[in-house]
Amino acid sequence: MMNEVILIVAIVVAGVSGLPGLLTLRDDRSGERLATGLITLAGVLASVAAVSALVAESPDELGRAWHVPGGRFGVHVDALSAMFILQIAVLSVLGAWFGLEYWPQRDHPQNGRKLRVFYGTVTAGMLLLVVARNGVLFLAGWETMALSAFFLLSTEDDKPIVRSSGFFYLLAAHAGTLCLLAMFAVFEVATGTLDLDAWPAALASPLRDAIFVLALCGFGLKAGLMPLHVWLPGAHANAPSHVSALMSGVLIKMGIYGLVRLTAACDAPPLWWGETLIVAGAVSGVLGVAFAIGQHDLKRLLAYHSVENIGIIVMGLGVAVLGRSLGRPELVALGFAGAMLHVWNHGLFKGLLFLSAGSVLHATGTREIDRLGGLLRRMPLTGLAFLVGAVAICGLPPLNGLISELFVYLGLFRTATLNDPTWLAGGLAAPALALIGALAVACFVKVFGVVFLGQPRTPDVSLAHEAGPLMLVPMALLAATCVFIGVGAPLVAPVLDAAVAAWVGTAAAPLPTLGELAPLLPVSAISAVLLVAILLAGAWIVRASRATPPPELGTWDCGYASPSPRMQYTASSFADLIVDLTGWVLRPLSHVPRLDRVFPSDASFHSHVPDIVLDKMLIPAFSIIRRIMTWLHLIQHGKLHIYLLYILGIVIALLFWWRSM
Amino acid sequence: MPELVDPILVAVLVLNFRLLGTSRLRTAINASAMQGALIGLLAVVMHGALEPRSTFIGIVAFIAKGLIIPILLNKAMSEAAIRREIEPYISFVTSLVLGAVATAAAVLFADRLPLAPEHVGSLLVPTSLATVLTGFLLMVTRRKAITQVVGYLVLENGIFIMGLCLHDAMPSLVEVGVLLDLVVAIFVIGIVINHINRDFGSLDIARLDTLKE
Amino acid sequence: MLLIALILLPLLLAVAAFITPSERTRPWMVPVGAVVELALVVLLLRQPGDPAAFGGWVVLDKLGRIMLPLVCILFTACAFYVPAYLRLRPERPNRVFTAMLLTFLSMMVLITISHHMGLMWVAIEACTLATAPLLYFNHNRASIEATWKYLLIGGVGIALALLGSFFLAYASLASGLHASLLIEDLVRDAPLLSLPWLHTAFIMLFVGYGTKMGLAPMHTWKPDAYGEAPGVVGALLAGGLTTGAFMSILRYYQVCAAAGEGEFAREIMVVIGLLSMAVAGVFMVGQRDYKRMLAYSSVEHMGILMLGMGIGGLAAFGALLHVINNALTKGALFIAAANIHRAFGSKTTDGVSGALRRVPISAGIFVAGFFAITGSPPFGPFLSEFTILRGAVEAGRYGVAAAFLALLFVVFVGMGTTVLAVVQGKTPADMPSTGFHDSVGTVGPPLILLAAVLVLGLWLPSELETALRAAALMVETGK
Amino acid sequence: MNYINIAIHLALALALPPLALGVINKTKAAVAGRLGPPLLQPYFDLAKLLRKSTVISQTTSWVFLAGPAIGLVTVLLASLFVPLGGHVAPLSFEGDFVLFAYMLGLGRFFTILAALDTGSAFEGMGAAREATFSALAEPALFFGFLVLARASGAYSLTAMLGPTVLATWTAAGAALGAVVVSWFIILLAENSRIPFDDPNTHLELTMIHEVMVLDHSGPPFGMILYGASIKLFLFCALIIGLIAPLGALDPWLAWVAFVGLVLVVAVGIGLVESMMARLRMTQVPALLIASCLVAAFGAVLLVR
Repeated sequence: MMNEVILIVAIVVAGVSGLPGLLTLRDDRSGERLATGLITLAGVLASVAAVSALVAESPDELGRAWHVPGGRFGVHVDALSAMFILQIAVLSVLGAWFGLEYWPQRDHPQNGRKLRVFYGTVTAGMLLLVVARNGVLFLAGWETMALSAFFLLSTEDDKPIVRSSGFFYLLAAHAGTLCLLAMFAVFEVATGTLDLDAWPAALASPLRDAIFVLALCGFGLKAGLMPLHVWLPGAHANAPSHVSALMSGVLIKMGIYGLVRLTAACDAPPLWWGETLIVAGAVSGVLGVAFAIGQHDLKRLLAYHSVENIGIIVMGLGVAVLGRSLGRPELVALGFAGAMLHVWNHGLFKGLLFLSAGSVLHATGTREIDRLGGLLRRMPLTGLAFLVGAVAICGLPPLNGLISELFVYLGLFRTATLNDPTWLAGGLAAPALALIGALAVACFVKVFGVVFLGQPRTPDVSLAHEAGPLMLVPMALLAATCVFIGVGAPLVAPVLDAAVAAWVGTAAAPLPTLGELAPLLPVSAISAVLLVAILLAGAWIVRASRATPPPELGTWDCGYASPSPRMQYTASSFADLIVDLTGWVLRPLSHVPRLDRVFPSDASFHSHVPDIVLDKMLIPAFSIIRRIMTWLHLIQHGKLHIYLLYILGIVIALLFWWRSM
Repeated sequence: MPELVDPILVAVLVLNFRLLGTSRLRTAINASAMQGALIGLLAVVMHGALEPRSTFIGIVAFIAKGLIIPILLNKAMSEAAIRREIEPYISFVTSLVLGAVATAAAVLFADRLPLAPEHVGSLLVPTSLATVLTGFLLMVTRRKAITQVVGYLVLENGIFIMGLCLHDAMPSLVEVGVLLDLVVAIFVIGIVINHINRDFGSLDIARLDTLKE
Repeated sequence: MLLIALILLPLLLAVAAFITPSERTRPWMVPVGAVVELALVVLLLRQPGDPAAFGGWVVLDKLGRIMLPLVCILFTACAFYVPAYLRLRPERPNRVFTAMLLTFLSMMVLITISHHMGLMWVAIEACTLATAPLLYFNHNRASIEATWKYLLIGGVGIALALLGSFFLAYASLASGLHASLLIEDLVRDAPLLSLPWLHTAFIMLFVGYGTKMGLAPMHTWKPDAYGEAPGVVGALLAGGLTTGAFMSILRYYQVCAAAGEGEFAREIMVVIGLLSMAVAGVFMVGQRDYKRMLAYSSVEHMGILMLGMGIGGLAAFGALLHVINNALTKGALFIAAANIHRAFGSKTTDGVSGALRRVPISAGIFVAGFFAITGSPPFGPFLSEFTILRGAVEAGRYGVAAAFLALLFVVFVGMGTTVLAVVQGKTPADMPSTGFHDSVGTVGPPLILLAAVLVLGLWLPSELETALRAAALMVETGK
Repeated sequence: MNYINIAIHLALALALPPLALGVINKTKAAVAGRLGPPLLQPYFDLAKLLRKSTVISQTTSWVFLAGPAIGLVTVLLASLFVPLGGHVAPLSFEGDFVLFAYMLGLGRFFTILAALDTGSAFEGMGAAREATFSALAEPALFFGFLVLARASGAYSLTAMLGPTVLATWTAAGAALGAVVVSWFIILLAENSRIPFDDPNTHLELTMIHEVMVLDHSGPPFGMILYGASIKLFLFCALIIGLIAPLGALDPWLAWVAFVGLVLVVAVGIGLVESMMARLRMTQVPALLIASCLVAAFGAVLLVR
């Protein structure tokens, strides 16, 4: 009971954290400091509640009557909610501290206070969402989060691109909410109540497939599964960076939380549930990373990677659901542990990447990676943070990405060795995951190489300066956590076991612990050895570079007459091979200059990869519908006597309809 | 004197066609006034002179529909200084034919409805429906604002005829309320008409379609 | 006794307002009248049972116990906005405006408590006539045309309703009963009514009062009327008059249900409800005038009320709850829209941008109202629309539920485009400032209305819930 | 007993690889009718490079030197997972094939970064090609692991390439054959052998690996060459594990047979290189995708 009370206090504190700021003057710093302090307090309280729930799970929930049709104020912190609460707390606190320097009140008098108000409400919405045990409370938390995220997104609403991407986000969020409304309505028909404890009964009723499909659409829209990801790139690219970190790290995980809570209650889900999740995950993963490679905007690229990582998480979840329908506990343990750990990992390294991208944007003022270059010399610490994030997101050893992908790999390989028909889904998904990993390496090598290495391509970089301590400390903390999870995997295993147990529920057979299933000790040993080796290599580099005389020559360029930094490989040239290979799905657009005059005049080349679902399918469809509707406006033509004819017409129509009855 | 009911109703039907045929505003207004007066008379005749309530209603209706409203309309017309209904949306002949079709439809529809014993033979319900449809026709096909108001009046007359059958359902207070509303409505419409005339320069409905999507 | 006072008091005040010479003190009579009226209503509500007057013509029954306070609360909120608004419009004489407002209040009250169908008809007709001068307050070509259309279409609608009432009365006459238009008599001998008359009567009444409600396809007057009227008049119409018309249709539905023909009525309601939402959706996409957009939003929500009532059971309770939520939210939205119109001098999205920067509180209310009216938690309309959806799914009408959600999304797209274009962005230089700023008078009332909607979204008082369920039961089963 | 095996494993992994390179060059020379460089030439090159001084470009940062260092470290660690000559690998646990692949991935990550750090168009070209082609090779590798896992029912390299391989040859030889073909193509691609990339050409339009290391010199360049040779050796070991199940022989005999087989495979690679010319750059993805499909076909074969 105590956990719930602490958490409710945390929700309230987070919710009001931005309000005192409203009363202060436009450029007074006390408002933002107070807001960050309150958010930190809320984060600490929430973490305390989560950790104590993980340690000693209290079965009873805090239930109060809530006088709303179908509503009940039921709040319960169990291991599953605790996993998500910790992540929300960590990222919102670090994001708030980052925001102190990244979005100071004096530089943004117009929207600084608005940002902090809604930063608090989005955190409160998420915290409420993950512990709500009643449909109406869940929807209240869900929509508070969705609307506050919209206002956060459109902070700089004087830019048209921000307004349009904000509006796409709002439409997707609203469509998602409508799907959830339908799901809860069908849920209530199946179980007679709107309390989420009645999930098992709902998932045993004949309506369970309808509930699953509606939930998949509603939660998929928020999580950003491939065909439903349309709002994600625009939203994350145009939001302030610490908001993008919060959204990409945590907000889209609320969709995953929904799917997790849905599948938690089902003892023997139909086979096609698990397979749909695996296939959806694989498609989202591969297409997500393929689209990411084609991007030239730093934050859009990271946003597409969120789609890819959500794909991996959903693949893990699919394996777990498949395990439950086939009655294979090791699949359940591996798949779900992989999914939950990747939820945490992605929150950490995606948050780190977005914060470092924010510091680059803060320093250079542009997100266009083809205009940057050679930033490592001017911003060494941000560069290092981005590198750690990049290595982690590609799932390369010694960092945390590898551990969760290892679980998913083992899960997929174990499904592949079954001899009933499901092996194909698992079998094809494993090489797809390998393709995702390799393409991620290609993509992040491109980004790090083009942005941080080589020579500066445009003067934008010359005024770049290293970020201040308030921005570097959150990044350092995130990087340290990534390394800690990478090397200390066995320490994390018990928490994952608790989560798996909570997910399966007490009724199921005792599950094998992760230690037996996955090689945690050898992996962490190797990661430690690798880490030591890298540190030694670092020491050797420092000694070697100090020993050799300072270089005074540039790179040998075959004696070219007048080399310029713009001759370096840019993002589009680096990704050209892969974009051509996947051209049939990416449909890249490139503006190639036509050289038709004798003497060469200056020409410009521009290429970009439009989002296939949004730019090729939704926008044309919407414009056609819009044209039909504006044509239909003719029936309001302003002629009074025709209006009267409408009234006469409807009376006669109803009379005839009555006669036909 | 119930036997007088049917001739009056026939007269009302004839007036309907008179309204549909005429192109001059003054004739239209007078015809609708006459129709109103006839209906007032009908109220008195229907339940016998000795019935106090219905005669009172009849007299009030006679005064309201026969005198007050035509005066208001004529005043509005004179201010607008127009005499003749310009070419309506459909020619007068077609509107007469449509009027006939409407009356036939009204009669057909009326005899499908079971009537109370005292009204079985009478023309009350068909005439009421026919007059309502004629009112609709006038409002839909004419282009002049005042003709549309006349159409509205004819519509009200039709409904009033229907009201007469329900002698005791409508207490006299409510009946007077209905008539009062009608008079005030025409009064307000009169004011609106001369404002239209002042702002739009003419009462042609075709000008009145600036508000559209 | 109280009932008679309720009706006559505002009329007296209207006459007093018409007589008082000073342009400055007259507007204050409207809030005074409203507060006194509210006090009387509170006293009346405390009386148990169904207080009656005029020999049973005027009775406060279960349905009245919901509609009467709602109308008075909405009118009081709008009344406190009127003085501030009229101070902004010194060039317009407000003698007729204030008088007609008070008459409007009196007639609205009469509608909610009249039990004689003829009397209710007279009240609605009087309301229509009282609204005409309110619509014509701006005295320009557009408002005269809007008034003309409002009067004529409304007139034809009301005439049809009168014909319908006569048909209903004749239904009892045709089966040899004593014809009467009192709701108690109609309900008592409903099973014996002759069916053809009853059906024809219901169709005519539904179309007649549907015209006053603004259901499609009889909605054509609404965008012109609400688009040209001052915001506060739009609020009163969208929240008050449409609610009154809805109540009258409920009366006749009650008679149909008592006569066992509820299924027939519900079928019409569902069809017309969905048609109204569809028409509203079509017209909101690509709509550039935000006042006309609010008018179409009103058409949509009337459709939702009809849909809820048509589905019945839980959805009927949802519909009645939605009447309250819709009226209050529409009040806030219309007044906020009026403030934005005052601040920018233009009603279309080309003439207005960045309202959040110029009139932050009004624009804030406008956005919050938009999220409320499109059914986002934590606001009231979410609960009622969710209840209607639950009712639809429970009744097994999955097709209707799916259409309901799809149309809600289309409306959200249309409305979102307009509202966000008005509210977001930077105000370009070519939009001159009209010197209007948020003041307590212009912003207080909508804030109170929005706060009420937020409270209704978070906590539904138990006695309100029981009153709503009782009213829904009364309408559904005729008892 | 296994301490000795581990010692031999490490000794072989560290000493043998340059010899394999020497054998390949000698085979190519012999087929071309030339005398060719001595067998131990790679050892001499490494010794020479360790003594030379390093020249670093002005544009580079610490990443330039990190590339070779991490490249070598990762390949050495990766060698711990591969079972040589049917013996148990020093480190074998469930899922070590994932670690093996991702360890090589980390090495490739930093090598490409080092190439991009020089800031010249040539290294950029090489880096882009390396990233693309390795991305296409990865799925083929994992299809191979899938086939082995399904055949052996185990999830560690030692168990996969262990005793069950003989049984699988008899049961579903075609599947394993497909994997061998696919892995041999992957070997040629990953180690920049002829059909994909010419190790001793210097024409930047055609190079992949050579152009990435264009700017390196001194000991770092030595590390790169040594790392590349070990990587080649590891891939040969994988293929040997597939084609010749040495688990059944007596341990000492197995070690000798293994060394012989490595040289045989080296000769094989030399023959392939002399017979084929380098493919056009646009053809390379097609070949890699073909190898991936062959491995996938192997997996489907197993199901039937």
